[in-house]
Order: sequence, then C-alpha cells, then structure tokens
Amino acid sequence: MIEVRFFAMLKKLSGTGARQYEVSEPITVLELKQLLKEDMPALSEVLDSRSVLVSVNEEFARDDELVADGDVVGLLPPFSGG
Amino acid sequence: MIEVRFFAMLKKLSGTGARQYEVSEPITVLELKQLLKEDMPALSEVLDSRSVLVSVNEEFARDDELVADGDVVGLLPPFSGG
Amino acid sequence: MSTLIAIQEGPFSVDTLQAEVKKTSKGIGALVSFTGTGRDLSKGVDIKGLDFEHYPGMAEKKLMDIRKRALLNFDIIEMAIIHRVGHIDIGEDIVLIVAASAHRNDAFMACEWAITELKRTTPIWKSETTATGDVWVTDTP
Amino acid sequence: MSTLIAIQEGPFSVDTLQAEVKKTSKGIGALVSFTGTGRDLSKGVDIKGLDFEHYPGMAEKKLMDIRKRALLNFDIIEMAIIHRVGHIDIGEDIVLIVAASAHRNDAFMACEWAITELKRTTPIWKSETTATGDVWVTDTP
Repeated sequence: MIEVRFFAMLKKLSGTGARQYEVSEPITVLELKQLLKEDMPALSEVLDSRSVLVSVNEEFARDDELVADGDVVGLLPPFSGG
Repeated sequence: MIEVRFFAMLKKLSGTGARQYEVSEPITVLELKQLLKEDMPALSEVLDSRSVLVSVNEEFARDDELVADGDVVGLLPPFSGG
Repeated sequence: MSTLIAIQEGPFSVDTLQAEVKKTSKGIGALVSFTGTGRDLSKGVDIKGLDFEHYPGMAEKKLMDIRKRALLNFDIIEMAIIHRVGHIDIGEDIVLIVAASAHRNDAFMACEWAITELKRTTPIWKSETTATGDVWVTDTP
Repeated sequence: MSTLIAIQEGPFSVDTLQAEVKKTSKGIGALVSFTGTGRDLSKGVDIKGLDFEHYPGMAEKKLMDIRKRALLNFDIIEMAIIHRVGHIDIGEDIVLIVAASAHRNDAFMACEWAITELKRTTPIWKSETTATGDVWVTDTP
C-alpha cells in the first residue's frame, strides 16, 4: 500500500486528506501521478502544472524516483509559510 | 559662562565631570580647546588626536564653530555604545 | 534542541526564545530576530484573518534542516525557529526566527537567509480570509 | 513616540517593544529586531562585566534622529530603540532596535543600518571590566 496525502488546496480539490493505493511492485512518481489523474480527474491540471512538489517519506522526490509499498507520498502545492 | 562637560575616559583624565569658563566674547571651538589644554595639561594629547568630538548644545560642532556665554560644550571620546 | 524548533498553534514569546538561545553560549554578542505578522492587506485586498496548515513531521524536519544548514554556512552560534499553525488574526505573530552570533553581521545574514529558505522549502500553507471567502495563497514574496 | 526611544538602566522586553511598535499600524508584516548582549570575550580578553555611560539629553536626541532618518530613508512603518546604561552583566542585553515594515527586506536593511548608525553617532561609552581592571573601549566594530 502507498499512502498519498493531500494538503491545502489539493485537499479541497481531491475532497480528502489521504488515499491508499495498492501496487504490486515499485512505480515511479510520474506513474503514480498518472494513476492519481485517472482516479481523480480534478487533480489533472495541477499535477501537470509542475507547481505541485512531491515528497516521499517526507523528502522531496523527483518524477523518476521509485515509490514502493509502505511509502508515504505527499502532494505539496506551492508553499506559503512565513 | 561656558560649561564644558567631560565623559568616560575624559572624565577620568580631567578628574571632573564639568568645568565652567568665563569668556568676554564668543570664541571658536579650537580656541576653547587651547584654553582647556592650558588649564588641564592631561587633556593635551587626546584633544590633539582628533579622536575626540566636540558638541555644542548637544549638536556636533567643528573647530571653527563659535561658542558663547550660556553654551554647553561636550568633550566626547570615541563612542562605544551598542 | 527540541525547544529551538517548533510548530505550534499558540502564540510565542521573542523574549523566551532569545533566552533559550542565549543559554547555549556566553559568547553571544548579537541576536537578530525576524517576526512575521498577519497584515491587513495582501496585494491590495483586505484580509480579515489567516489560517495555516502544515505537513506534520515533514515541516518540522525542514525547519531543523534550515537550522543545521545555517549553523554550517554562517558564522553563527545558534538558531531557533517557531512557526504557528491554525487560525491567526490580523496583527498576530506567525513566525519567529532568532539567529545568534558573536558579531552582528553574521546574525543578520543568517536570519534573512533562514526566512527566505523557510518560505521556499517548508511545507506550510496559508489561506487568507477576504470578503469573498477563503483563498489559498500560491505565491509568496 | 517617547516609549519608542529610551535610554534606561533596567532591562527591556523585546515582546513589549514589538507590541508597542505593532500598535502603530495594522499594515506591519515584518518585524526585525537586533539585540546586543554582553559577551564574555572581547578581542581575546576575558570580560567580567560592562558599564555604560551616556551623555543625557544628547544620546536620546541622537537615537530619535536615527529613528527619524530610518523612517525617511527606508520603506519602514516604525522603528524603536532602547539602550541600557549602568552596569551590565555578561549575557545581559544592552541594546534593542526594532524595525517594522510591510515586507521583510526593508525591516532587515533599516535595522542593520540603525545599529551601525547608533555605534557611529550616539554618545554612549562602554567600559569593560577585566582581570586587570576597568578599560574604556575606544574602537567598536
């Protein structure tokens, strides 16, 4: 199971704070994004815009990074702290 | 009467916090310094060193500025606040 | 160390955090602090209040990382960071960064760098309440 | 205004002064404060304590002048300055400058400028107590 967590506007767009996905083998961040877009079309535009960063186990991850069973993925819209 | 006030190391050098001088007419800051050096030889060296600033009525004053009866003159060694 | 980095709902005290930082060394001669507060205006629009959300765990990790890199890259003695989350009223404090050094220049540089880095790397999000509703802010200066 | 500029014997509070500064405008988004504290070391010599003397009247006037010029020359909303005089123990605070602005860059610049200007223009003198006695400091960085 991969847990995907949504924050701020993405939580609103997806209508949920988190979602689990069953994967038989590790997939790339890019493949996970594809899976998310099919599952939640409302996220398509922001996921394509590159303004959304991805974290894997609380570290920033690039599109070619692998995500495996047990990992926690964060979908992070542009930060506005401070 | 011109009141001359001494601060920090100048207070120690002169042995006093303030001194009054009677003047018949306005004199320049430079002339006042000369008068002070004659009156207090211990101040000669620092007054010549240009590291000591002079204030007249709480504003910085140059050597050619006039000092008159009733004025308060400050002899200010290098600042070290902050 | 844990008291030097925090994400919390309630208000903070600059005096308390500076005292905490000063405990770490008697060689501290300069403390520079940055406090970010809720303004009543953002890009010309009246703001009535703010709400902050963070990624628990990752946000704290990123703040600790900023402190660590600041200690490596600047000639400072200590750094502390507190960021509030939840609802913030106009005029209330949001974030506090304290940088401490022997000489003031290093603390100024490290503090300014840290707030810029916080805005760039820390998963915290602000929503502004305006007359027309709540809006997530997506661009910060 | 008078609470924003002070020379005093007792300790000060950053929280209190920042609250005082924030009262002046709801447009403040950034507060940068500089606190100078008594270090245990100065040019390699152990320091046991500090004593500050000022020119009463003129020193306050120069601090007010720094505030006035900061408000003119930087895009800040308010500035406050407190300097302590009398005896200061190692680790105690000496001086506090708070600069407030809409955007942080202006507050950082004004605060750093103000402390440099204070050291340059304000008739305040420090004497350091070392193992060999009290020495008036004549050169400040």
